[in-house]
Amino acid sequence: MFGFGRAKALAAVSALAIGLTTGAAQAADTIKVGILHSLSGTMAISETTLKDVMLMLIDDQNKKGGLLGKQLEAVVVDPASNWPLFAEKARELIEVNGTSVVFGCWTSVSRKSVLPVFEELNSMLFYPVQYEGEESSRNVFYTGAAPNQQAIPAVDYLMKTESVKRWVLAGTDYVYPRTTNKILESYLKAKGVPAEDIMINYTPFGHADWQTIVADIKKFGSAGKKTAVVSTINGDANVPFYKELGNQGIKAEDIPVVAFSVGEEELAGIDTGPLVGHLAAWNYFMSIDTPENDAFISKWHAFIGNEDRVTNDPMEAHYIGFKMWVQAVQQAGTTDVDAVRQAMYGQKVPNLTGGVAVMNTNHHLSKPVVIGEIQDDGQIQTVWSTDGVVVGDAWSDFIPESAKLTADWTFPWVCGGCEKPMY
Amino acid sequence: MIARLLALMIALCCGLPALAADPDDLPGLIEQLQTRDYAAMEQTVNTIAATGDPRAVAPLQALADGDLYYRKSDDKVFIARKADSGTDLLDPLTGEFVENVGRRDARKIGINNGMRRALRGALGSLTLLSPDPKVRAAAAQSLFKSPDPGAIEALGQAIAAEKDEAIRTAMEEAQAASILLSDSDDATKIVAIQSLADRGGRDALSLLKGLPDSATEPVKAAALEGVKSIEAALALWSTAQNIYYGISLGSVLLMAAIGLAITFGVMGVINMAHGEMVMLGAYTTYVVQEIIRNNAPGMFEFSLAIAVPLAFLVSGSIGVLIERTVIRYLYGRALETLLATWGVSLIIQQLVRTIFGPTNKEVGNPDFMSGAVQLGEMTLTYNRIWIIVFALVVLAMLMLVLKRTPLGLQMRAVTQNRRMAGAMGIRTDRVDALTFGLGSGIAGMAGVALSQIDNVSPNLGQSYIIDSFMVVVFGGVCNLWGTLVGAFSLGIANKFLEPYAGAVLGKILVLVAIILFIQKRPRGLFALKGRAVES
Amino acid sequence: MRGLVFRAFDRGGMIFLGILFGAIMLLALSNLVLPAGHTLHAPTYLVSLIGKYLTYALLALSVDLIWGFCGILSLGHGAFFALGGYAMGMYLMRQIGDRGVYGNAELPDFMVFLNYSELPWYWHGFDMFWFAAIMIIFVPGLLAFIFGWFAFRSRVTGVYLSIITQAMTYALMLAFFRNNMGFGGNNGLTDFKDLLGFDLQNDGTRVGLLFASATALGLGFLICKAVTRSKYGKVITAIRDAESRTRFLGYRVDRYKLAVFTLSACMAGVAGALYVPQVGIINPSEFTPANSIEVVVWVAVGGRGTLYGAVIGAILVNYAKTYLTGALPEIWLFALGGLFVFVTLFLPRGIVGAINGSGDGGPSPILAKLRSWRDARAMEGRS
Amino acid sequence: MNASLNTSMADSILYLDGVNVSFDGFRALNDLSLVLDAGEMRAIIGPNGAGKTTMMDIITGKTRPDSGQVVFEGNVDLTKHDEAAIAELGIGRKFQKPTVFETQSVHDNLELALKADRSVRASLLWMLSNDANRRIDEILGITRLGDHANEIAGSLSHGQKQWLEIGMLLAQDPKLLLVDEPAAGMTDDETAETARLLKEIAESHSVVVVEHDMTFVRDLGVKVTVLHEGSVLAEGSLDSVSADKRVIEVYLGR
Repeated sequence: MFGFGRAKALAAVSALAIGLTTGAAQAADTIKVGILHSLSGTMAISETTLKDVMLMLIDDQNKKGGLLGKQLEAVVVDPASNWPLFAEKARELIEVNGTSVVFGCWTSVSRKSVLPVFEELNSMLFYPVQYEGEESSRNVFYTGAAPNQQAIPAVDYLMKTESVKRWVLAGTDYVYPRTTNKILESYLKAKGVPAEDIMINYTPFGHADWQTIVADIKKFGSAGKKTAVVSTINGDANVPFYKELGNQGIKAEDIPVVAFSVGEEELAGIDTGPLVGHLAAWNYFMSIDTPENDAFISKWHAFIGNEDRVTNDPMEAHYIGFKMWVQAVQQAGTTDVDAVRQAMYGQKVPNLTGGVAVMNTNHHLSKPVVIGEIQDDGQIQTVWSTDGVVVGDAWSDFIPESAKLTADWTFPWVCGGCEKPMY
Repeated sequence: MIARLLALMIALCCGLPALAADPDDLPGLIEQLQTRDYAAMEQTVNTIAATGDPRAVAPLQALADGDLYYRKSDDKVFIARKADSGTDLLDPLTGEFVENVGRRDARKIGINNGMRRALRGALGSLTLLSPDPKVRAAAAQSLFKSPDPGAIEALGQAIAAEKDEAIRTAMEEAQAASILLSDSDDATKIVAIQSLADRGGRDALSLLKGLPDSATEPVKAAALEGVKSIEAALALWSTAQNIYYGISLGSVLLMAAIGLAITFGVMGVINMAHGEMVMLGAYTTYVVQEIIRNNAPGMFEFSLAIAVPLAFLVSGSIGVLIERTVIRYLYGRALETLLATWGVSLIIQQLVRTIFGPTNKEVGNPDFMSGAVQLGEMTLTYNRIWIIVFALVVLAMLMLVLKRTPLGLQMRAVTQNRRMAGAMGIRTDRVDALTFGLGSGIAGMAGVALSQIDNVSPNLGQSYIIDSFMVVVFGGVCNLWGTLVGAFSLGIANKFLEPYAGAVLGKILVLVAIILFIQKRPRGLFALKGRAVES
Repeated sequence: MRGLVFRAFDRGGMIFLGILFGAIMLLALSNLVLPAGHTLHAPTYLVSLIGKYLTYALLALSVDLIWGFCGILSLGHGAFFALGGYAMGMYLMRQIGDRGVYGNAELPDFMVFLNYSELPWYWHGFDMFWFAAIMIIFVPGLLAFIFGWFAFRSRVTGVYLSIITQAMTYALMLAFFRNNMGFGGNNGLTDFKDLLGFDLQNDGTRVGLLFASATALGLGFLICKAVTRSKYGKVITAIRDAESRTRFLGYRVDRYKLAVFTLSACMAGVAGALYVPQVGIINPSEFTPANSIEVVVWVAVGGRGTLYGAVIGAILVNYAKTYLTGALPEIWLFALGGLFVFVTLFLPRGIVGAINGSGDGGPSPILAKLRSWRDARAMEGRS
Repeated sequence: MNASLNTSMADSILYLDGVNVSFDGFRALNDLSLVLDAGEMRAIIGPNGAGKTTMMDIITGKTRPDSGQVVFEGNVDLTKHDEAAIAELGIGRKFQKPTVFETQSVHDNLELALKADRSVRASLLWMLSNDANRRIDEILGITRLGDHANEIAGSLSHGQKQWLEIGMLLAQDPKLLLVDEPAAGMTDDETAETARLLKEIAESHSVVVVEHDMTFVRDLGVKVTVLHEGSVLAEGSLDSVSADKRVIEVYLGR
């Protein structure tokens, strides 16, 4: 009977060993595109969609005849919402699978985790999510919004249109909200808002019981001055937060909440009836009526096979990033990272929301900013937008240490954060 | 209001075309609502409100609800109604059916928050004299929230005509709020302030604190008095509010933990898949609501009542399945059940992710679960109230099952002395399966409740599993009273620490307190003493 | 003392060390000596991957020492691992010096960013490697000592102990997530440059770290071997099997447990410290209870109560994870979950136990399992 | 306080006076008083729930009394010590259900029990000396386990486990032995053999034996204490207590 157990165990071991050798075999006649998004764990909820949209874009490109006469091949891995695993998987994609470019990451920490890998191996990452800025790596293109493309326009809007005088900055306790709030605090103070009219509150990830904090917001809002909440609450915590807001009867007409991490995808999990009028600031809304967007949405629905699926801002970011990369590769005539990088600068792709996105030499995009109000069907309807595009800042002007720094990867700077040019 | 006056002045100076309209031409005014210029739109709304024409209520209400559309072909304004295919367009004033158009042929007239406020005021003043007392009460509420000196006169008329005591008071308060912002004399304002101070509450406080700087000294002094008295009342209520929050958090913990008190507490299975049972319950609610939405939208109010037994069955039968296929081989090896159920939880999570997709699913709150009731200065949200009730009812029913039914008796017999119970003819394996199924089923019912306040995603269960274990261990296993007291004391402790220490530190402190408490009472709050537990 | 040392080098121990260092040596040579295109060239990817596995193996060893031998099931051992990792991370952060983005020689970037005017007191000394090295062992050891002192003295055992270890790591996780703690919050510590002057992105440094991990694992193995084969080891095994009997023999069970628990925490801390420079990041998610549970699963899969079982389990499960997240990204959790269920049901003594048969007098593998269950059925049916 | 008890406290090995314990309202021991002279062997009998095992728990420090005195060797207050300390003072205990270290060898079981420094440090550095080996062999001989020395204790028969446990008690070399139902589950031959062994041990140790088996108690031929509902019902020779009406009523008669 022991023999049986042993045979089983050995069989299991050898099965795994065979797995390794077959995994290593690879074909060389395709261009490999790595997709580094969590498909399990806490971040799967947001990132899986991005994996799907990448598969759609790659599929689409292949139907158009691929790139440089070769087919594109998507290499999907699951970093499982585990940050060190992101680094491991990034290395696997580049070293083992030989990907020419990687599209991936959602959280800042996952990007921070893979950054040294991309820099060491001189590979290329497209990062599609709005983030805190304060970074410009030679090997990363940031296609999401920087704080000056989201937070500042939103606050300006509230000040102007809603005459907001008192501010609650509520966020999840991690670097993106901290940075955004730091920038906003200094911006508001510069605009003459006294310190007692700013309330800053941080909550842990996945915070589920918002009763006390919503009550605090109500209390803060009853000081006779128009009050607004700037929410950098992240991910899962938003649903219970908005449910509590709705149930405690905080109406957008009285205390509007403007969010930077809540898009159509997050709202899909909430009955938005009581939330009508609360705001979101992004570079993209699904409801924006342009031919490009209509085409994108129909393509997405056809690809995913579900008419109810929504589109959101990071999906547009991947769309723009992927198009730019394709154009840059075509221009450079190679997938060589250094050549493609040079070709990326000044690359133009029409936004889904109208206008044209441009890749700047600080690796951030120029994009329009739109502010929208939540509707009862879970869509966000534009109430305000910038006239033209806004240039993404790698370094905020409202943080003294970073205001000095410049990010510019072309001659004579060639630097992600310097006070003077390298050459 | 100042902004609105300012807009009016600017509009007057610049002679915007909107003003050129004849105030008596209601249909013409309605057509002017079709604009992207919110300042102009607001102006039009005010003009419409000033007509006092009750026919204007329907289009304005439609605008506020997002049901006012314009036809793309000729920009004409209609009230839209969803039809089986496309959209029905109705005449904005008469409500008569005009035609059915394709979904993309008519577009919604978008509004913003400023517009919503303006509409609230306009609708308020238009409906003050409505024959329906509910509408009148709502109108008074709206005007209180959007005070407007222009409405003082209308309010005066309404007050004079109002028979209902409560509505009249509300109207008087709304009038007082408007007076504060008007240029009335000081004496009138001070009376208004007193009326607001008597009303109390955060809204009144906000109004008094927001007194314009132009107010005279006596008015300011009166307002300060009012603020003081309201704040004193609020401070008293805040303790009560905190206790309520604590109880409400406790009931969530209780809900999440009761099932575990059976599978872990009674059976000794370290059930790491407990959270997934909760999650399955929440998904059952989602599926029930989806079916209702697609087939019988009228039944939506009953969706939860339908979901509760179904969730019990779904999670319960999956529980039985897990017990039959995995756990029954592991009795007496508590720590190994942890490993196996951990594996099971991974599988269930991924299964749900594969079937339903990784994104959040929308589970709606039926009307009785939405909104809040105001008890003094406490806001009690309905969903929390029902969860408290639900948790207690489930606990009570479970106790009845354990104490009064043959299954409960057999269950206790098997947990106390398996061999003896078997010898007496109890089919222990069946009892085991049913017990595990019962615990899992209750977890599924908890999922229905939690779907009302939290995300419905594959990760739902993970966020409750640790708290559930803490509650059961803190209360003492094998004891449902312990679970009850444990859940509520942890909930209340958490909520009392939160204002001082913040949400994170508060939680850390509670965890540390549990660790220290277990040192004092290694077997929890309500542990059995003596020799029986040693074995 | 000599006895203690000698006991460690039995035949099994020598074979283990031989295989371990042989394999590592081959890997290092193939990575450093062979040219990149060569078929037998080991990519750097593999070097850091194996290095990471070895630190996991050391962590698994530390859990096996207390669980397999002393019956203390810690669901919070990831906390000690993470604390060791943070101590190393703090040293690495200080080594960055003025090469950070804000160019502050004294303060790490995240502190500049969060407006710290000076280094918090607990960050002092971490610019010196020897100090960091002491802290790597001392901090997890101290926490384990304090926690264990309370818990074992109060005779918190079994499931209760497991749950409060889970509470401990959960509380630490929440604490480290707080930006105000001064450990970089959710982003943790990252962007390391060099260790003892060696560039962390250099292949040579990677191989060096691989050797360091192998040495630490080898040492850990020898220490565990020495401890478990001494009379002390017999006492803790006795505690595992019959705690109160041991007490009635006059052994102070709490002290024995405390000693082994602290030792195990120190080992976990060392594992964490070696893990951090190889993966390049330390973040509060290392404290999540799920991580700690996974370590227990590695040990269970490999075979608890046998030291090399823990090592094999850690490497095997992590390899499976690496492989499956790449090869079957959509469904790998089914495979992993299924593996855990399978092992618990059919290989209660783990893979090593299944191969060795009922070495420890423990229950037998699959067939016997099924047979005994069938017999039990039959008996029940008759009665 | 009982005067006669008081006088004998100084030369007693074990002295219990007025001990009360209750669990969740159930009084397990009710004003129990008992004195054991040095070198004495005493048999304790009583029906289930009479408090025999609880009394042992009190003596060995497992349970703390609610009130009452528990004194060892006339001057050591046992209520102030825990199990390990009491064991080190020289009180050994054998459980009702044989409790040996099942995954370790018979030899290791005895080695663990062998009288030695119990500190962590000492156990780490401990090397099996010749003396110790000799003593273990000796005990193996006494308990007739010599052939099984390297077997895993878990594989022993029930009776062998009982003997191993008694052997472990001997290895501990205590001044006072508490033996709970040593003959339970044994064959008649084994029972007689166990009685012989205990008598041999009693020559050099004080012993308290709890037993149900009357034949076995008769074989021991020592003073008997009858417990009932947590207190002493009768004390004396087996014959005299057997004749006691109350004893017959609560125990023997039924």
